[in-house]
Amino acid sequence: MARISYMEAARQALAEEMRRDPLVWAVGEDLGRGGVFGQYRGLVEEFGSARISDAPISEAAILGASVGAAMMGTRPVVEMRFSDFALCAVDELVNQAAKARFMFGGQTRVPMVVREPIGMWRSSAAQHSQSLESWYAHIPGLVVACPATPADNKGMLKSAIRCDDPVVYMEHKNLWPLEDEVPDGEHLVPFGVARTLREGRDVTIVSWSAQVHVCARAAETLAQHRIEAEVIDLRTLWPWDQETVLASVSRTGRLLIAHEAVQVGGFGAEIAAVTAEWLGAKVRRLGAPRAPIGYAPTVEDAVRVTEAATVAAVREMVGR
Amino acid sequence: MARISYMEAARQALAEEMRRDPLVWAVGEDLGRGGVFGQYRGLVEEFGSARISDAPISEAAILGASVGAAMMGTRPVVEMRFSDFALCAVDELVNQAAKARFMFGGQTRVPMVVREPIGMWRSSAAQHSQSLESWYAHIPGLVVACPATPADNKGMLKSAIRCDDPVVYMEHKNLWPLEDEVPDGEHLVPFGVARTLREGRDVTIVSWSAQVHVCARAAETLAQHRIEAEVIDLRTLWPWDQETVLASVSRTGRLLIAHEAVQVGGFGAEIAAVTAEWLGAKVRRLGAPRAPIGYAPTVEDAVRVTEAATVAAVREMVGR
Amino acid sequence: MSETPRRNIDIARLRAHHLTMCRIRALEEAALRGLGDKVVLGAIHPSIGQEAVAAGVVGALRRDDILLSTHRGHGHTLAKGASSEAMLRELFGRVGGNCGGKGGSMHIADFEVGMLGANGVVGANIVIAAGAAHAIKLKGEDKVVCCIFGDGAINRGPFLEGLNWAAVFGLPVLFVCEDNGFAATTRTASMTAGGGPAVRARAIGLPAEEVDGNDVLAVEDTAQAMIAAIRAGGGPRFLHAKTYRLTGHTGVDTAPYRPADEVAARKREEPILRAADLLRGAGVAEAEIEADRIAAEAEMSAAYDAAIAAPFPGPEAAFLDVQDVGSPALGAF
Amino acid sequence: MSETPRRNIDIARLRAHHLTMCRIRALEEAALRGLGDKVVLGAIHPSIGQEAVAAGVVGALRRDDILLSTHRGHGHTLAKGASSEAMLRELFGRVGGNCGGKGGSMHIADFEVGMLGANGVVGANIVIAAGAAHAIKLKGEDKVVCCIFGDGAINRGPFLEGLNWAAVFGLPVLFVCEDNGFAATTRTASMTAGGGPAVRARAIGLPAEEVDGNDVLAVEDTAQAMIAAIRAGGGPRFLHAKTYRLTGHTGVDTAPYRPADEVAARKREEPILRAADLLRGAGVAEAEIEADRIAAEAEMSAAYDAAIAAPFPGPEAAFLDVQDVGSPALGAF
Ligand SMILES: Cc1ncc(C[n+]2csc(CCOP(=O)(O)OP(=O)(O)O)c2C)c(N)n1
Ligand SMILES: Cc1ncc(C[n+]2csc(CCOP(=O)(O)OP(=O)(O)O)c2C)c(N)n1
Ligand SMILES: [Mg+2]
Ligand SMILES: [Mg+2]
Repeated sequence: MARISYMEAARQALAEEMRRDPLVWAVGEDLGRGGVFGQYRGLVEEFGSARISDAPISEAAILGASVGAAMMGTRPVVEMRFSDFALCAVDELVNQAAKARFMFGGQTRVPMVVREPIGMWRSSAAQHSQSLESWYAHIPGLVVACPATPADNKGMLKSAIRCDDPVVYMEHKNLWPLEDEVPDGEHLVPFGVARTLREGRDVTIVSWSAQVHVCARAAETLAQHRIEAEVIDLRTLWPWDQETVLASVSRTGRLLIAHEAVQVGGFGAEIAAVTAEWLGAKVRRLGAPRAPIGYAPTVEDAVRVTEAATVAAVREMVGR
Repeated sequence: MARISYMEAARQALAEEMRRDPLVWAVGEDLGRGGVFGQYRGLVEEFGSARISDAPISEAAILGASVGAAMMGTRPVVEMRFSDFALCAVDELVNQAAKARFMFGGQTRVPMVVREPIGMWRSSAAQHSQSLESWYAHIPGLVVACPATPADNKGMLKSAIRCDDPVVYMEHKNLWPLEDEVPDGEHLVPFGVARTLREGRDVTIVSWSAQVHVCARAAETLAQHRIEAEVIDLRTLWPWDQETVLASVSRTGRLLIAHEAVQVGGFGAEIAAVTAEWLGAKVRRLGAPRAPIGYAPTVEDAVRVTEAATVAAVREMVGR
Repeated sequence: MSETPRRNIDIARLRAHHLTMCRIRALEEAALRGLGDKVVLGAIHPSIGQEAVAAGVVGALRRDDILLSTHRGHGHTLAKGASSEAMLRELFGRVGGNCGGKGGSMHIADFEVGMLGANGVVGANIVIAAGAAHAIKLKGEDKVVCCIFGDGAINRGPFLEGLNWAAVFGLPVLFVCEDNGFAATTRTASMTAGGGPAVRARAIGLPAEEVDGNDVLAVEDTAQAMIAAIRAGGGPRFLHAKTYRLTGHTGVDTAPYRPADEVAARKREEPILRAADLLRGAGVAEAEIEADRIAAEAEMSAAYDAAIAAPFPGPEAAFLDVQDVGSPALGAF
Repeated sequence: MSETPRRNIDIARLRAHHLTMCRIRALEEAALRGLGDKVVLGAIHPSIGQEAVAAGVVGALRRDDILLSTHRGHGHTLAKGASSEAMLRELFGRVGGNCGGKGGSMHIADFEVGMLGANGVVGANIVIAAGAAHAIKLKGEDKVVCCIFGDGAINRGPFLEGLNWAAVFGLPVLFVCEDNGFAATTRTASMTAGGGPAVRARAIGLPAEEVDGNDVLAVEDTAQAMIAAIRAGGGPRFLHAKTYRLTGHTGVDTAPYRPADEVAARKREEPILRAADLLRGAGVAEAEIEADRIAAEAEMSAAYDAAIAAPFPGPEAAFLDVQDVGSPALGAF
């Protein structure tokens, strides 16, 4: 076990996979100087500029060229910088990458990882803060991963690179500096297997990405109110671990889903709906109001799903 | 009352609004020859090519230029041809049109209508058949309209053109020839008010767009099984008429939501979640499997939400 | 244009092109028949009148070279070596179609022969082609990628982004603008500013040439020289081939937006007639020329009958080849 | 570049530009101070060294003309007439900021003075600007739209689509490529193929010129002539202004990716020094030149103090100005 940051975990994952497989390469703006957040630091020195490739500011080409390169047998890791800029390449991701295998009747595959950092990050305002993971969960052909910890950012990025499906890989910008233990040696985290970070009998709290940490803190607080919350980190939204969630809710009888994304049409709705369909359990969601994210901290904070809101929602559900 | 087609209703709506307001104009590929489906037929003759404007195959410019033109006080009606091609202009719609008013602190508005025909339409396959309405319902700043009838396509398009918010206006391609009565004179349908097309006490069925007609037929069939279904056409997904839906489900105790879009992450999840949260009622969704839409009729039909499936789902819920 | 100065003609080569063009023509006539017979289900975009671009450009490619096409891609696909029966099966949505009936005309593809797909989104393949070439360069192979697109596509962002990408990375790709004068019902010239496709390409740093796209030998010659330069490591090239779409935009478009005499005049310059004239001029017997047409029609007629007898895929095909992880075939929906 | 031949200088005009440039410089230095003081909250992109583009181009616009800018838009915005205090309030996220504190640096805008916004998405404003000009043409007004973007933006699809749009519809818009040599940490030349911005623009049919972007009078002269042609109905024009970014990409970027001597050399050519030299050469007293700098700094220092004293918006601002129908302010979420 080594204690490393969420960013360093991803850097190591990519380096290990690039050493293992010469067909893995990364492409995006500024990668040669370490990438916009430093998550590619040192890699061009080891792998050269053909495999850690700079790119023009051409999101459609970055993503679209990677589709072609993936169909031709390489395994591109595509850096979109902010998930917001990936909106400049939606045709390439949704009409092309996600559908090529199907519409060509299985003649090809598109093994690519599209890194789209999400989330609010120090007053970045409406065009640099979005969390649109539910969009991609709605698109057949795509895998959607949202790691919450350094260990998962290592193990899931490695799994994503080895996956033969296009993976939308959403790191949370606020987690870059987060440090934690990461297993030594080959560490792979499978998709579709949730992580139960805390057990509890009163309520199930499901979340992913940075919001998991808010929920974990809320669970601490709830414990002081003698409410034992089970906290589940979903890790991947597609596939998502229905089994773990439904089993937990069967025990607790109550489900709260919390995510940073806008509540209306967020992926919490899918989980709530499935749970209601299968168990008829009490469900409740916490997501952002349907408003863009503002610059001023007061405005930004107004759409944040907080620990206090999480605690309050659970207490109301449990009735104490 | 005149009996006209869904397509003709929209044509009339646009013509009436263009006569009423000289700042309304339409832009898109091939409009000068009536548009790809004929929905602009005859309009260039009346309004000239500056107001019924052709466009290059430049989806980003069609949408982005309309944002600029809307900010400068005109009211563009933007034709995207197939909602699938609107994926070439997502930055312009989601990062720009939807957010400009907010991020500029209310200094501007973006009154535009983005017409994005949706749905399966005679073996059009994976890139010409999508229904992505739930995406736009998730985006703050946008209004999402999905008319199901000629009368609504007239009254809602007129409301959309008069709306000061950007409206994603999704006509269903299969409905173009559908004929029905449309009220004479000024006919405006407000947003956020659902239409109950059939009353019933046993189950509430909520739907929108072409799927409404499937549900209506299913309700007929169900009546033969002595099941009285209340069928609600939501008309707009944002805002959506929670009041009507929740009131109906309070009476029936059961809710089925049916839509043509992929079920996972579809807007049905939102409605199911809200209903479960507020009423704890039995909910069930019917949407497409999470698969792209194929060309062969057998493959296409395999992902269709059918009348039979609707009937079966309701019978299972009701238990008879 | 029929006054093109006579060259020393390689008769065998021209004959082969003539046959290819006849096969494309016959395939698309069969497809149109299938539309009338309601066995072609979705939209089709015929390339009748444009066959010299397919025959000439693809004739200059090696079999292991890569081709990407457009919604109007039947000719390119057939020329690259796809089976006509598999193509008609695909258009009819049947088992044994190139895409198992799941793609149809707009997504026709045959990866076996290096044909990486038509595309339903105008211009989308330009960046994908650049990426295919990027992979070739990364792997150190000597294949060339050829991407054909229409004159309408040069107004889409990916045209700029894809050409710049190919030039910046020095990739082995030939971009071919198949200019038929129209984007659906719109005269492309009315919506395109500046000096045209080749001028735009040059401004992005690609050597570019214009060619009479109805002259199959001229197309092949020019493409051949460019492909040789590309294969030698010279980076991307751009070919602007001018032709004319003799049919409507789709199989059901009667194209009332253009005068009949324009179409009639263009019909006299169509590439199969011109190739036949050249063959005749070079002394090839009328019967031999006619034999190409007859062989092509016989092939397509047989392919039609075989395709129409093929079954539709079962509904389970709807859930196959979506994805490995979280596949709907595993009930994950 | 300092050997530019001396012209007959309009001293008053140059003096005005000098003051504008000093004000921009002082504003951005105040913003950087705010970053250090942690009162500027999000990223800022200083335009230090590029002030002549803002002063020259905007100097050629009428007050009712329209301006669109980039993420590096403080200078453009101030030159167009926005209040420095309102701008600092915006950067500090306060009430009374141009966008009520909801936009910050990357979305700074002042519609009162025709400044339709910075943009956080590179290149996005190019199509929006074309559309603003489209509206002007539809309404028959004689305003001109000016859209400034960076050299990195010319590789994005909207560059092609927006320029073609403006040319096809003959719209009153001046596109200005403010070329500072970099796109973030990347030398733009390394990722841009072909002859550069002006060559690309000409290929799309726009008359284009290059200008020394550190020479404020040259910038203004060229822009003025182009704007006159545009206002006369001549359609869009393109101006390529070459300058240099003296700071890092953002307020926190130390730009280790470029040699110190390169920066030092470029510093000697920076536009404020050059304007001051010209003024000196034209006989303006040192004290007067110095007075501009002092006035600018005094203005920004006062603005800083006022802005820092302003309150943050209340949380309810998060729900205002989202939309009319289904507004979250109505509890509709
Ligand atoms: C991005 C996009 N916009 C619009 C369309 C609709 N469309 C299909 S073909 C076509 C015309 C294309 O013209 P061109 O590129 O010249 O090819 P051609 O059809 O002439 O072969 C259009 C507008 C589309 N498929 N994709
Ligand atoms: C579409 C998009 N891609 C990437 C970015 C990240 N980004 C912000 S500024 C910048 C560099 C822009 O370079 P240029 O256009 O030359 O403007 P400059 O910063 O030099 O003024 C990049 C890549 C972005 N904001 N938008
Ligand atoms: Mg064409
Ligand atoms: Mg720059």
